[in-house]
Amino acid sequence: MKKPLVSLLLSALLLALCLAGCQKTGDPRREEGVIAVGIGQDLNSSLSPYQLTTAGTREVMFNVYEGLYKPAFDGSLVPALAETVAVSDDGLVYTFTLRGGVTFHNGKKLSAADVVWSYETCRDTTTDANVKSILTGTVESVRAADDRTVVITLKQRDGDFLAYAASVYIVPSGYDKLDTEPVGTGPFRYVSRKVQEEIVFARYDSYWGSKARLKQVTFKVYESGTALVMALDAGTIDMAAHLTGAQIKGLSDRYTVLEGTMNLVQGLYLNNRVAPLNDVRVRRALAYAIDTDQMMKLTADGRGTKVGSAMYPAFGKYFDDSLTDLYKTDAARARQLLAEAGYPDGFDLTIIAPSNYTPHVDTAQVLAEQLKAVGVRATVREVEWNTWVSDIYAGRQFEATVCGFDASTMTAGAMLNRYVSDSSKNMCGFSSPEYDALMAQAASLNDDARRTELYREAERVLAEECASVFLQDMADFVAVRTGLTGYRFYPLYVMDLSTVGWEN
Amino acid sequence: MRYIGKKLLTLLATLLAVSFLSYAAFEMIGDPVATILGTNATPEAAAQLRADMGLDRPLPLRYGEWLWHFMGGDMGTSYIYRLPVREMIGEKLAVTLIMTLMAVILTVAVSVPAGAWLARREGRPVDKVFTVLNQILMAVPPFFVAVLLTVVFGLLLRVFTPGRFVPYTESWPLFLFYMIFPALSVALPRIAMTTKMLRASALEELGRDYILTAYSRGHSRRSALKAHALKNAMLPVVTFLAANAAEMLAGGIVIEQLFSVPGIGRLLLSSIGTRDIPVVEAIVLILAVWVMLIHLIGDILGQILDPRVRL
Amino acid sequence: MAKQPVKNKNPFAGNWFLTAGAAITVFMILFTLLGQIWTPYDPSLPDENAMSLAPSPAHWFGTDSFGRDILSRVMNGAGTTLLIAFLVVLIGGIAGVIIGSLTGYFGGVVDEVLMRICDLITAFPSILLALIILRIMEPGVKNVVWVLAILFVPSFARVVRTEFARCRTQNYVKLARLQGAGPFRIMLRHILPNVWPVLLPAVSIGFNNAVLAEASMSFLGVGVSASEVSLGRMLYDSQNTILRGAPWYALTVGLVIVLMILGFSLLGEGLRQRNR
Amino acid sequence: MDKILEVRDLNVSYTTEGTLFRKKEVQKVLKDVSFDLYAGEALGLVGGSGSGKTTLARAVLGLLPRYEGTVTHYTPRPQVIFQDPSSALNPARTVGWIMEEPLLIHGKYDAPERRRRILAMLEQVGLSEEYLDRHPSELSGGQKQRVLIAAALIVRPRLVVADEPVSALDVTIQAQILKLLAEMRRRHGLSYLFISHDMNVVYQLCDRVMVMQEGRIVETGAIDEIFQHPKHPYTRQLIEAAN
Repeated sequence: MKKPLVSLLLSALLLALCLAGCQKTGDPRREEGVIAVGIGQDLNSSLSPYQLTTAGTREVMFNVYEGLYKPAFDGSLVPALAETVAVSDDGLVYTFTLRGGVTFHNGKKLSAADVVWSYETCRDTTTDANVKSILTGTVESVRAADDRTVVITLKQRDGDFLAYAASVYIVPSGYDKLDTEPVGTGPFRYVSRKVQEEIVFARYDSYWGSKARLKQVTFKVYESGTALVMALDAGTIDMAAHLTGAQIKGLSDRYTVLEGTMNLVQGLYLNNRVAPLNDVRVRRALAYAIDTDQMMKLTADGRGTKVGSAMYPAFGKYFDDSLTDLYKTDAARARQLLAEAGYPDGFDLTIIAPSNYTPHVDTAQVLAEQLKAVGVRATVREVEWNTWVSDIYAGRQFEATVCGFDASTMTAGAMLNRYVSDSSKNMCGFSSPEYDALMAQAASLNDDARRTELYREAERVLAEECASVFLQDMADFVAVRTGLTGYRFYPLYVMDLSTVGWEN
Repeated sequence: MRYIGKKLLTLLATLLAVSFLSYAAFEMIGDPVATILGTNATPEAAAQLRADMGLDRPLPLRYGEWLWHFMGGDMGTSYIYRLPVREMIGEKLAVTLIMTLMAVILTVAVSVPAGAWLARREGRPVDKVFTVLNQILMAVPPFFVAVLLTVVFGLLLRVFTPGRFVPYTESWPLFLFYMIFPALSVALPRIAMTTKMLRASALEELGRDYILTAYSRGHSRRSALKAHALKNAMLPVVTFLAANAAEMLAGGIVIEQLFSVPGIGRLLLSSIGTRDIPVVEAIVLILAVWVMLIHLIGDILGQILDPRVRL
Repeated sequence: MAKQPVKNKNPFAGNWFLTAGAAITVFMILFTLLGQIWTPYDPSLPDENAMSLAPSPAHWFGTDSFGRDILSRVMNGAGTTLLIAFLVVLIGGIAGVIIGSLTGYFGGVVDEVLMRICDLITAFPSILLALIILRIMEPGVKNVVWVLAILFVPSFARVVRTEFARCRTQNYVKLARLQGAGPFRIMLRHILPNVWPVLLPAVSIGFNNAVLAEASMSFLGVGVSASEVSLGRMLYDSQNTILRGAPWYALTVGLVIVLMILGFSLLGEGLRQRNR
Repeated sequence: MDKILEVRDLNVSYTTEGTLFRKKEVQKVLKDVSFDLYAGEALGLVGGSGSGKTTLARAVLGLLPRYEGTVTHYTPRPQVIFQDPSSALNPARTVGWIMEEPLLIHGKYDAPERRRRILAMLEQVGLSEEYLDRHPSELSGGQKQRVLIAAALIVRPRLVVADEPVSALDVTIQAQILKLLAEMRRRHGLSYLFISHDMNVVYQLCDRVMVMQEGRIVETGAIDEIFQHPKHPYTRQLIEAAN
């Protein structure tokens, strides 16, 4: 009868395929200067420089796009497409002279007209509210004095303007395929992509600065944590960033693990509009009840850096370490504050965490247990990312949520503006006249030392008023195949691969 | 013929209903604006973007427009990736279809001989052992099977490197090789079920009187089974496989994630997450057509194999 | 008088499946019930000095990355999973019986419409349905129950429909109609008692699939949320520790799930053999 | 005697649904059938298999979805006794339940009254009280038929349609059931429409008989008249086959 014959044929086919697949794949990558980088989320957004909302896309596209200035790995701003800048005494007129010999990935030479077009397109289409308010509110005009000089005039002084200049990426004027085939001036140029599979960059050989060490980088997408770990164990990928404590434990010695910070402030953000969280004593009670050290030990083997306010250490001068232990864990003090505020036997609290960020979900579970110890009946509810952004972040329908806020530009405002009472990004609904005054004063000054002092003062108000319970800047583990050197951590959420290469 | 006509008509009507319901679903679970803007969302920016994308227009209008384009073959552009939907879906659909097909072939190739073999040995110890094994195999969640397969064949025996996927555009043999394990993870619980079912229906057929007459004409139990019983025993299996092929597709999403296979299931899951309506609509419709066609083929096959079955 | 065949009082005799199935299921139910009132440790209390311990006399199933005792969590979590499976089968079953009986008994337009709705449900991606319900209702156990219940209706409906269609042609139904019984009385008092034997295996298979589905939904992140621990959720949490030096987490949870499902499926198989 | 059933120009045809392989066909099963049935009378209906006997019975009982012509009953609730008793008894229910159900449907009697009537009827058909909680699967063919008869008569029908009631039973039991049917007729003044393919059975029970061939009544007459002087060749054929 036909049946057994068919199955015989099939098993023979399977056997043949097994042999075909078994030959050991050699390791050509090292010789050709090619690496594969594992990323946990596809670049699921347009690749246009002005639509880079998801952090995962922003960190990768850092290798393709550049602005007039560029952040260096120590957080300072260095000249990029602009060779020099002259700022008028009243701080309102910035004159940039463009660097000579710079070309875009499609070979077109950089000119002032490209800069003007880029600024106008950015002003009209950017999805980043901060940048948009600067380009529409603060910037008066952007014009090309001549082919290699761009003059930007401001309506009012802004000490941080250079940092914003770094975040407006320059693209060839009139180029309309930015969404799908990006063209920039960076050390790597975009080659190709397959949705949910991989994105391929190649070294841009006529880059104006020091060329990238690698010939080609392929970012491989692994949406499942287990799949990423299996790829690491099997050696399919050479590098992977943002790994959790659990994922690096027991990693084979084929990789070395570098530890940096995620450059964000993870916190239990409280909705100050909602009772009982509108009472500062209740918020302080929560801060006293929470033991960040125990939480960090449980979720990341104790790694990560504690913070006391809405600023993370990599910001350098703005970070005030003295606030870190303002609320030393003290359950008795927490109970007493709760009693004072009229909640002797605690209250119900729902902590919401975005389900696609496991570290935030883990933290929320640990915090819930710690709060139960002082009588606050906390439960954790997970919410899908899209729902978190629209209902919680924008909709503000929450009591407490665990998430992390990062800075898209190297400006103190990027972290502190959201607590100004009338700011459209004020998720927590925190409002303190003293805080608003300090922030307004700092923004208007040009003297950097005085501004830094005002920002630190503002952070102290946030800590003392306990706008939210600020926890940590989480540890960021990067596994790099041994022999691959040069990876450097930035204070921003970026993955600079231009300095990475194989040891010879 | 009228019967087929009627069936096709209901199929079309249900397809339309499915496409409209999934389109309307997005009224409830939100639109892509939140994903696009992310934490930079401000109420004004959100309203502006919604207007630019035409999402503020009434639902029936948008659905009608989408359907009209879709009929014309234009699947529209992804709200999130800004790529033409047809381009994104093409290869992924092929990958998932091939994986499901391999799973079906594996199921038939293994369970038909196994079922028949067990039917012949009914009651013997080996039959008891396999029946228990079958029950256990049916009880194991598919993604658990996937992880175990990867650990055993991938990490321990190093037969394949986990996390690697070779597109068929690159090399067919390697592609098929890497697809064996995901297909096996999808197929394993089905193999157990189909074997059990085939064994049961084969036994039933063996009990029928036309087999007794076959014995009297000198057939041994083995040849009787081969000549007559198996063909009739195949009927329930065919309809079972038809229903299962559709289910295998849905089960595949989890497997695709674990084996990082860029299939249609993964894209559907992530597109729903980012509320990428055009992509979801196209996939939902294609999957619905697939499910319906399979049921239709199952019905027709059922009728050909056994005219007594009146549907 | 003619001889009366004595009813086989002990249904278990010789029916190996039924005994094994019943034994495992009863054990699992006791294991779960105990878990709701007493567990060796507090299932949700993290302990930083006992993180990711291997199974030991102190912790039979070991501890998870938060130092929580896995055995306690499994005993407690099994309750949620069983509750979900029970509610899903109950709601899905009742709706399935109603739809099945209507379509099976009346046929014609009613049959056509309701069966098309069932096709609709099977064709509709379950993930989309999950998200819709996640948005409308309070998420967590309730949400998972509603999604799965709706998804399970077609399977029950189809089984009941074929049975009702078969019974409708029997003479005792014609007799009842002649005696003046209305259609609903016939469905409820005459046909339904004959459908139970077919429904029981379907119910046990339903339990089996509900436990599997709950695990897959948690796996895709639309299932039970963090505070309401369930077996599916634990398997989801355990997945990245499988290769990271803590395989016992996934294996123990996997074992309990397999045992629970095995119990139901053996019971189902035993019941089906008993009616033949 | 007053008329209790009138059938005029009854025509029934089956159309088989066209499928993938066969085109639609129309088959005429009953052609211009007319007859009357009077109170207390046992009218036999004889014919070979496929002659349309059962279709006529179903038409009389109103179980046919479509037919032309008229069927007029002058008495309430005619009852039926089917050929295959096992499919006519609800396998999931006990004999007691099966007997009580018709009484419940009419809802005229309270519990003790119902029980009394059930026991009385059981006794009449020769079954004892212990059969009440037995399931049909525990009864023999003859016992099942007795329960069916009891269930049919408990609602005091005037007309009973018996469709080959004994042909599924072995010979010894057949005689007992026929004796029981005759006794029930005498005791309750029943009228029968008795359908069979066996002339002997009809002879034992019926006063008048109709002979049916291919859906048409070819001859009608008193039982003795038909037996002594069969006019229609088909009738002669049936009589010779019987003895």
